[in-house]
Amino acid sequence: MADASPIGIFIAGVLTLGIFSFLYKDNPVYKVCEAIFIGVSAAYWAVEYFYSALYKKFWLGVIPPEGSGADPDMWLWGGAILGVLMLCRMIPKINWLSRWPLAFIVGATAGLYMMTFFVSNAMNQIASTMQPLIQDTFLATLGSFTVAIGTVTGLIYFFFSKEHKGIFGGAAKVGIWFLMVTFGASFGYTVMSRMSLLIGRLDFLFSSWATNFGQMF
Amino acid sequence: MSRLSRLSISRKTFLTSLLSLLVFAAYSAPLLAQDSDISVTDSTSAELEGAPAAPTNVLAVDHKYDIGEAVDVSWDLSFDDTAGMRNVAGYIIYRSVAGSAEFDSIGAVFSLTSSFADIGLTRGETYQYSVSSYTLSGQVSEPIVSAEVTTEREWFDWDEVWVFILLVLIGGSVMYFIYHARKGKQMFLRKIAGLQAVEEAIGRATEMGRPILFIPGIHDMDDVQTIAGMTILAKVAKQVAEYESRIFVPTRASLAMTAARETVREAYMTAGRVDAYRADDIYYVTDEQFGYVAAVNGIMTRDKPATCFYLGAFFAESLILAETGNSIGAIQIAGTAQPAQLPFFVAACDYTLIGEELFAASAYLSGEAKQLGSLKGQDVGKVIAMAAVLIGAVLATLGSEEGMNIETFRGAFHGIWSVFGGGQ
Amino acid sequence: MKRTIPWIITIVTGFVLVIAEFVPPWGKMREDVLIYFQIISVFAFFLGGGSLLKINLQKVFSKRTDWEYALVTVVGFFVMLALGLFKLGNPEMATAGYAADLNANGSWFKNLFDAVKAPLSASMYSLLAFFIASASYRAFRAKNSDATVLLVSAFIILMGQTFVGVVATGWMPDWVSFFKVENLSLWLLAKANLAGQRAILIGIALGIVSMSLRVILGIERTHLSGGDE
Amino acid sequence: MGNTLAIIGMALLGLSLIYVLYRTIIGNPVSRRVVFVYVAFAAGLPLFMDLLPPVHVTPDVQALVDALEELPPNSKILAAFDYDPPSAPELQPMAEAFFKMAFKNDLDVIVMGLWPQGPQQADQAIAAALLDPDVQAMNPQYGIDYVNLGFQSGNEFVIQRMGSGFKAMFSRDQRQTPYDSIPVLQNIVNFSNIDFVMNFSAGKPGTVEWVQFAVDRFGATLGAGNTAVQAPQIYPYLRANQMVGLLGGMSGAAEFEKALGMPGAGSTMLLSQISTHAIVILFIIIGNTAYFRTRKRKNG
Repeated sequence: MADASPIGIFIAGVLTLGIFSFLYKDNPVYKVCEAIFIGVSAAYWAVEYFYSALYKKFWLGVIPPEGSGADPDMWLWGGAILGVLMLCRMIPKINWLSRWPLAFIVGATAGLYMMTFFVSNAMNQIASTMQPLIQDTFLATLGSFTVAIGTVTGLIYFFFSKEHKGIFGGAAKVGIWFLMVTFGASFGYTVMSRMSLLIGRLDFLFSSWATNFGQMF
Repeated sequence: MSRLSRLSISRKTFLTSLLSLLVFAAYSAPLLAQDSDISVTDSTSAELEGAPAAPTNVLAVDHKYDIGEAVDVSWDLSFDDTAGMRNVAGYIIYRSVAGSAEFDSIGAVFSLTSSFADIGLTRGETYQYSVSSYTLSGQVSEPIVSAEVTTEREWFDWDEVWVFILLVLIGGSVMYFIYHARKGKQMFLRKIAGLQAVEEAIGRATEMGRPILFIPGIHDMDDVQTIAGMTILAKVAKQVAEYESRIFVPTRASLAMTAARETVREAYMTAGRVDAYRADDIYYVTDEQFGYVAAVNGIMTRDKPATCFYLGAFFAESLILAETGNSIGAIQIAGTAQPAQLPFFVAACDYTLIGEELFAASAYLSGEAKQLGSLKGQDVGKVIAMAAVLIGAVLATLGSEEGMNIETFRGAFHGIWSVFGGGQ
Repeated sequence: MKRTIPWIITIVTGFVLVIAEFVPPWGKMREDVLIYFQIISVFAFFLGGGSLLKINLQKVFSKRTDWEYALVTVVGFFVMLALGLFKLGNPEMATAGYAADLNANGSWFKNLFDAVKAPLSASMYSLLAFFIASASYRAFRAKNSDATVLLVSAFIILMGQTFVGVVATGWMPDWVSFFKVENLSLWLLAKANLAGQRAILIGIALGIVSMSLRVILGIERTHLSGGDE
Repeated sequence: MGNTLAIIGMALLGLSLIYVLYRTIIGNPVSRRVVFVYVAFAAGLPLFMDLLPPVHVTPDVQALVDALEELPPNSKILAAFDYDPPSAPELQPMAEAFFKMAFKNDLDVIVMGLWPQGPQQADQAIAAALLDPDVQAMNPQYGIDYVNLGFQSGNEFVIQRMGSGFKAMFSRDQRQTPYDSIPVLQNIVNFSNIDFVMNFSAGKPGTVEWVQFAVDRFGATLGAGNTAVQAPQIYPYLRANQMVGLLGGMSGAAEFEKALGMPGAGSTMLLSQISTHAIVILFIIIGNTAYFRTRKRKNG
């Protein structure tokens, strides 16, 4: 936004204040901002996807521009066919056909995610936990024990088919505490990030917008 | 080859060859331009004055477990790289196709590097490689030629065999318990407060005569969390239909809208109230994350839902939604597998499903034996994971002093294997 | 028939993609599927965008409450759509035609993005700062042991990031330096937080394996089981 | 002048919190709106001051700086910009410092983005870095010292396909120049030709995906700058040695600037952040003090 026009900066500032007005209560200014936001952003993404997916990926994929040397990728037609089936929803007689692409996507997501998360989340995380427990210093040893115990008790908390009673219940309690430490840490870290967003906005209002405002009037 | 050792090689490389790339660029530009002129005989006859010792033992092997498009070239470092003149700046790799004497240069690497991966080859083709060392002043050793190598396609990635075995083990136990549960076996399930509250929350909205808001996360159907949200939506919508209440589902993605409409209509049909289903209550807003949030905030303050469900993938908007929901006095039930957002839901909502609980929720709510069985299968997975963590840590403690990485993970599993099976 | 085919599609795609992880020649399928997904979602936008327009236009024509705002949405939508699709005012149009970069500097699409969409997005996002404070005041209370642990951990991390916290524990001698707030918060993040994260991540992976299997096996098929309309 | 007024304002703000505490204890807590006003002042007032807060460089930041400074001239860095304007306050200062460092050390930077707006953020950061006199002395040229390949949709699968060849995903740069005719991209086929991957990330796809694909599958060396909220999720990967270093949030940016010896926006805004931080901490304390007082009263 560094080189935005004065009018652009002016509008940006007004819209910023409009959104902030929601903090007081819902009001017509916020409603206008919301309405503009929905309309403009929905179209923004429609255009972005149209050019990046339909034009760049699909169209240039099946009909490569001359001289690019690429072979037409006939597989891409499959996606287009599924896409057209999706549109069958609009025709009542054959709208059940739209379940095919939906079924495809659900199956594909299930299959892909299962593997990606299994490898990255489960295997790699377990593997990284396999550290020697005894380390050079007392603190490092304490740390590796903490990680091992926390991981195991945390998993115990998630057990569904065993009642949290006795030793098992105690371990589950320790587990939930570890989860709470994690949440606390995430919260503590998040505060910083969120505050910086506001600071960025205020900085814009006080410097760019105010200066611009002074120059405009 | 482990990632760690690769890393340490490149470190050393950086330290020892600070200027090599620059010089190489200046040198190799004309070299690369000549391209096919460089043949084995040319360079051998060149006998440049002060040319460095050539690398030795050049090996070219088909890259394992791929579709036959890569060859791994390796060699022993030139004598002048590690000792001797110590003037080697790097190595140049050449390739020839199927016995032709024409060697083309295909790439170069820093000094102290002894491998190169040639990618983008043709399957079933036979190649031959040669490697030369070169110095900072631009002198090139004679190239050492490898044996011929033919690229092959393989049908199973043996590097992933442990992933496969574990997947079969865990997936198998999930399926086993699904099957087992079918036979009408009773099983214990611990209580999850958030799920027990679902019916009460819907009832409350009905009593108050206010709608229910359901947000299936802000991702599209290509996120498994959204699918989890939809499976829960099915159960919620069925109860909403039975209570003759009303449910709003604004979505951030068009596909998610379509899926939600299918889901809700089916739920109304199961409840025998398909006439009460309103497609327009399930609608697409915008793909823009915060545009969507602005709209949902508006819906909340204007329609004042008595109950809000946030089940799916959530990011920064989690707290905006939860605090706005709180300001209108709604009962809020949330669930996500985004660890960073869980603290906000835990703090600001009445009930929160943590990570794995989100995926178990629809099974819980369905109460079907088959679905509940799968949860028991998950627990078996947890036992395996815990055992791996503990045994792995013990083995690591007894074994090496170095930290373990993915490669030694497989080693550790070999260890477990030998404990139980006695084999290698 | 109407129920069986979608089910078969789910089973086949699901299993093929799981197996593709282990079969190198099938590896490309995993990438192709994602392009498929993108293409399908563009088509699906006709449904989503259509629903958006339908609902808002209905509001406008029936003059329901807040119909004025619905009109604003519709106008905003068409303006941005036209600017983007036809790449109006795009300086690269002259040379590159429709291959021009959509977000080229100076194009009207980019200008509207900068003046409207970007600031709205950033402002909405920054509301979070306010809500964090109100949630801290209202909700972060040590009601029970779990909440207390959460609070203490959050507090240590928060203090560890400020120099007040660093000064407050700066007097500690070296042998208890572990308890200096900056060290303690790093330890919490690197160890205890790590353990919790790992438990959550492993749990999620197992949950996904189980749910994916339920979906692929057709035990969980609410999304596609619709009746025989 | 502004400085004095702002400091007085901050002091008054702090004192008035005693009243909030009193209201909360007597069981009549202040409304959300009052809390909001406090946040606005706490964030806004310090922007009128020109003090710099003290910064302590943590090991994770130092490790990243060391790894970057160790790179010899003309090393190739792949810089992935995976964020959008809302995260710019935190990540932009990092990106600017990064480009300044890269240009001063004569490193070659290849910019790309998995987020549509990422490459634009990179352009802004480059423009800001080019204002630096030391950078101007090096006179970095587009196409020779750096290039912006632009955005490519497909999330983590872009990284996966880049493993077999960058060109497959980026046949042209953002200025529509063909890949092969860009000097800085000569001899760059895939990750094996890249010396360092630097990722600026505000979510998904982001650092996690770069670890999972570029590091785990293709053996890249990775460093990252993350928003503070993302950082805790990245720690497991950092501790598992899947990356060399990490910058977390605005304090990470300020530390990065300090370790590189080039103070910038990150250091300036840190003061605002510290005061809003303090407000949040104080509200937690007030809320809990009141909670314990009322509970004691009920019990006793």
